[in-house]
Amino acid sequence: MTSLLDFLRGSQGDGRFVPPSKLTGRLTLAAAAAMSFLAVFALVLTMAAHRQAALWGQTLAGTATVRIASPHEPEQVQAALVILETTTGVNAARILSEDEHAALLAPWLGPDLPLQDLPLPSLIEVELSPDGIDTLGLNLRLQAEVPSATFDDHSRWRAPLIDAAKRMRNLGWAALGLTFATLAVMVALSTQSALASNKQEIDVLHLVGAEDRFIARAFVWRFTGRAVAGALLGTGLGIIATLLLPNDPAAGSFLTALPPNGLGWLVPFLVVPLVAAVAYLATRVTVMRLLKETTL
Amino acid sequence: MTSLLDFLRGSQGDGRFVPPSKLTGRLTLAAAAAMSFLAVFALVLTMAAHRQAALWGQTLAGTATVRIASPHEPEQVQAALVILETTTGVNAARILSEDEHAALLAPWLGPDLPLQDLPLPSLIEVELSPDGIDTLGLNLRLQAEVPSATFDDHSRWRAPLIDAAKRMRNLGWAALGLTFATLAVMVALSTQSALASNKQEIDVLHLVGAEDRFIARAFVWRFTGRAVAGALLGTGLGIIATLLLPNDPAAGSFLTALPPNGLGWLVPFLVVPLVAAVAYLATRVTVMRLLKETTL
Amino acid sequence: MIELQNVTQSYGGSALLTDVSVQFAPGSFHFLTGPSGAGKSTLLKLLYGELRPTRGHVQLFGIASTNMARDQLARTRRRIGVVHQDCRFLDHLSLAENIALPLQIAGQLTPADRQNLADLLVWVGLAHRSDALPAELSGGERQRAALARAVMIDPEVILADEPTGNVDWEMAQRLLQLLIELNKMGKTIVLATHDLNLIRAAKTQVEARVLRIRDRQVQLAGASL
Amino acid sequence: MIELQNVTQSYGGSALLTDVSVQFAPGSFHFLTGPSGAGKSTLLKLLYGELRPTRGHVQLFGIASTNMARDQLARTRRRIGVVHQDCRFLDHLSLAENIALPLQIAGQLTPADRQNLADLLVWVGLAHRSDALPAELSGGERQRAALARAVMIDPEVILADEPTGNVDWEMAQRLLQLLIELNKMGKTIVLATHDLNLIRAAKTQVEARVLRIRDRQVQLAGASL
Ligand SMILES: Nc1ncnc2c1ncn2[C@@H]1O[C@H](COP(=O)(O)OP(=O)(O)OP(=O)(O)O)[C@@H](O)[C@H]1O
Ligand SMILES: Nc1ncnc2c1ncn2[C@@H]1O[C@H](COP(=O)(O)OP(=O)(O)OP(=O)(O)O)[C@@H](O)[C@H]1O
Ligand SMILES: [Mg+2]
Ligand SMILES: [Mg+2]
Repeated sequence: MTSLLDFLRGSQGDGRFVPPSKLTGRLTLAAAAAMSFLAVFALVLTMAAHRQAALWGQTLAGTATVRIASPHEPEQVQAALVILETTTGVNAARILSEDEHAALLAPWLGPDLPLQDLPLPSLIEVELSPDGIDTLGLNLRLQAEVPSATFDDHSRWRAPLIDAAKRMRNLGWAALGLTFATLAVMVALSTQSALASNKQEIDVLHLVGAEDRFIARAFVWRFTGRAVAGALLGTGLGIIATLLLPNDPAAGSFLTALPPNGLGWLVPFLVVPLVAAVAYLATRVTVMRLLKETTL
Repeated sequence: MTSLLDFLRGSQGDGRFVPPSKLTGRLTLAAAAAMSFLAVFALVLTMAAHRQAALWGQTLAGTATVRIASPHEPEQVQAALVILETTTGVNAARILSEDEHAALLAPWLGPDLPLQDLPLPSLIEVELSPDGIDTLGLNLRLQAEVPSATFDDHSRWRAPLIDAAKRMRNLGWAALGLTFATLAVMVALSTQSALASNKQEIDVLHLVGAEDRFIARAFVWRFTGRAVAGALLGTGLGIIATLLLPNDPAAGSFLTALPPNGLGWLVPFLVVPLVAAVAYLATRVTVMRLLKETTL
Repeated sequence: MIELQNVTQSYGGSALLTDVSVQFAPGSFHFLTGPSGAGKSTLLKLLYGELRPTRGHVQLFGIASTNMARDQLARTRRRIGVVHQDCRFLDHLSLAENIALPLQIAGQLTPADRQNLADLLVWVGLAHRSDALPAELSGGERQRAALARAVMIDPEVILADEPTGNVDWEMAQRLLQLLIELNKMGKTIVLATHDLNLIRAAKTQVEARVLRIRDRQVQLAGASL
Repeated sequence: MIELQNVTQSYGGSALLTDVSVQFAPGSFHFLTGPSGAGKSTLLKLLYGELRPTRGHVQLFGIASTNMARDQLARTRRRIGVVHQDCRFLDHLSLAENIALPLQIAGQLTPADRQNLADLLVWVGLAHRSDALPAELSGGERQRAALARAVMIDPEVILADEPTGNVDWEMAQRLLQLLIELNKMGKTIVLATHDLNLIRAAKTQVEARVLRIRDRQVQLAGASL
């Protein structure tokens, strides 16, 4: 623990030759924290969008219907069932019971309609595997053996939601990409600028015989430490904010919970090594540039 | 134009006493630009979420159905129509034609069903005003005068999408709030830190007889100018990024276009005065604090 | 004009100056001397208000510096030209601009001011460097520039802290000549220096008093010089 | 040891030094003088590699500075103690830490080093200020601290740029004494100064050569001093 604190304070290595946080130094910490916070938030939302898209895709893409127009011909229904069961991509197929049928039609027909008296088509509910199904092949086979059967994969209903889910996912990635790009830019810039305000110290160290490596090491550790501290702070706050997000969508609703689940919780912590890497590179490049600038 | 450029360069007023952009000075510009970019993006997405939510709400909340279970009783249907037409909150009511009825039922019954032979209920499509409707009152009146009529506002279908839309809107606001908060923090911090690296200049000015007001003005203009330039840059980039977003959802789909429409385009520009205000305040407060710190 | 009344000054630890009272009358010429670290710069800082006395009062043109608001102090500084021991400039402005800075802050540069500036640069031997940035000047050139800046605003009092420490003897005499001329025009001069030769040279031309800081007191040095 | 071979040096404009050749032999004691702005600091910067000559060569311990990589130059600096005209320190470290800085960079501080440090601080009269931050030092104290830092690494060559400009005559002699002792121990000393009295005082104790920069040349000053 002490050595971690030492590391964060930069006292490891040659950190004591680096002036302690000035106003400009605190900027690195604050920038890393603020940007990590946003990044965690964007990450959590993108993950939720992904799960949401998956949920919508599953719920809707997972089922299809086969309608057999000629009523009261059980052998046709059976033939269709056999075909379905031998089709790759079909997990299960099941004839809809009359009650289920009635429930489906209730909004349009009312609950009291005597369905048994109607020449209603039979419906088979098909559960699809996530790998998809060869719709064309299935249609051809059905047409050959059960001409009165129609396969309906609900795509007409599914399309807009699938679209919405896809777009949500894409926007999530775009926002995430932008946030991370801004994160990298801000951490790099704030590190650079904090470092630039230590130009005098760099010059003095060089004048009294410090090699470039020595100077770079002293500053790189200190600034990377500050950025990591900021990233930890920001990530922590981001996770707290995530926990405050609505967590319990109504059971059976179309919405997933927003916070990640299980191992998903580990993903936001990826922000920390990212920030560390950006800060490390930014410091190194800037120190080296500042050193090259001095003719001394 | 020249005076705008002058303003941005800060040469207006007493800006020439402020050193030109050092590495730390450019930070203000870059931070303002990066954060404005993110803010514009968040703003555009939130606006789109709002329109999306409105669209979903409208499409689904705008219609309801009255089902009259006793078929072939036109006077009942007429009575229901009269009631609907005198109900506040109802924009229009219209008996569904047989073709429309058939289209509605096709997925479950097949296109070939002889509907006229069926004892189907009559359906009245009701267009609701956005102000909502007193569902309980309407139900009571219908029950009294047309007992076989049932009012169905589709809420069972609507709920999850309304939920999703509401959540999207809320998340949009949350993300927007966070982005703006980070924007303010980053602009304030980077301005502060850039300013802190000008401490020597502030001291010199004070030593040769400049009053606090004079010094503050010189720096405030310069730094506000830099932040505004950054905000303009970032907003411009953000708007370009917005234009690159998918613009044309399939006609009739559930999705709105992402970029704002009409006057909505003006909203992202609100980021600029916001950044200006934050930079102005941050510079003023920091200069004054730095001035107070010097005993000189 | 400027007066120390029972001033005690300490930086936290033991006092550097104890119960010091000195008066700098209008038109007087004072040298300030004493070993390094005795408190010469500290005394000068009290005289232009960079420091406020720990105890006692420093009257600047009749007002105690302790009672002055910051802006009032800033305006008072326009009547006092100061040469700091570490000459600080605005590093992004040229030498000429830096020298004109106090005037610019107080108002506008008149053509007469520009002529004065040119003459002054010639006198201190910096005419050929007038476009150089402060960082490009030699140590002695910086000191001369600082003196020029202090003189430029036509102040009533000139406080110079070791203004000849980095220049050769000839140039030092030239700078002294400038200060003596200004003193003859009625300006009050206080000059902190280690250079006893300079003090001797001045004494032949002007009635100068030599103050020595010793044992936390300011004493008038007698004929020993 | 250090040698200028046909060095011409200019800062963009006209040359400050033209075709200068000087040798600084091991154990020699050189004074460097000349009017302010002549190029004394420039010459010293050439000698420790802060500047590289526009034309010609500067040999540092047998290697031309133009051929040295930055890190090699940094290591060479550990053999050269420099007192800069504007004494720069690490403002967040105490005076004692600043003086020990070059040693710490080169390796570890031995107990002997600590004793040397304490003795040195007493000699330059800064023992009571050893915990002060550089910003809290007087002008003369900074110069003495810079000299102490230059001496601390036990260098083969000591280059001092106007190390007595801000100290009183007594202290100046004390500092000169320190340099003379070091010279007697075999160290090469180059001291830029305007103070002819200091040069005269040294000449009574040590065989010093006086170099004068005039007309862009480095000349050996004769008996005129
Ligand atoms: N970086 C620079 N760029 C341009 N000119 C410079 C630069 N550094 C020094 N000079 C000029 O070169 C000349 C010599 O400077 P240098 O510092 O060597 O003088 P010096 O002999 O040490 O003078 P002093 O006794 O005043 O310290 C001066 O006129 C100075 O203005
Ligand atoms: N800000 C400060 N904090 C603490 N001590 C200080 C501060 N400024 C000066 N001192 C100490 O006060 C003493 C007097 O400093 P001052 O600068 O007045 O000396 P001086 O007479 O001008 O010396 P010099 O001739 O070397 O310039 C010194 O010992 C110095 O270390
Ligand atoms: Mg002093
Ligand atoms: Mg010099």
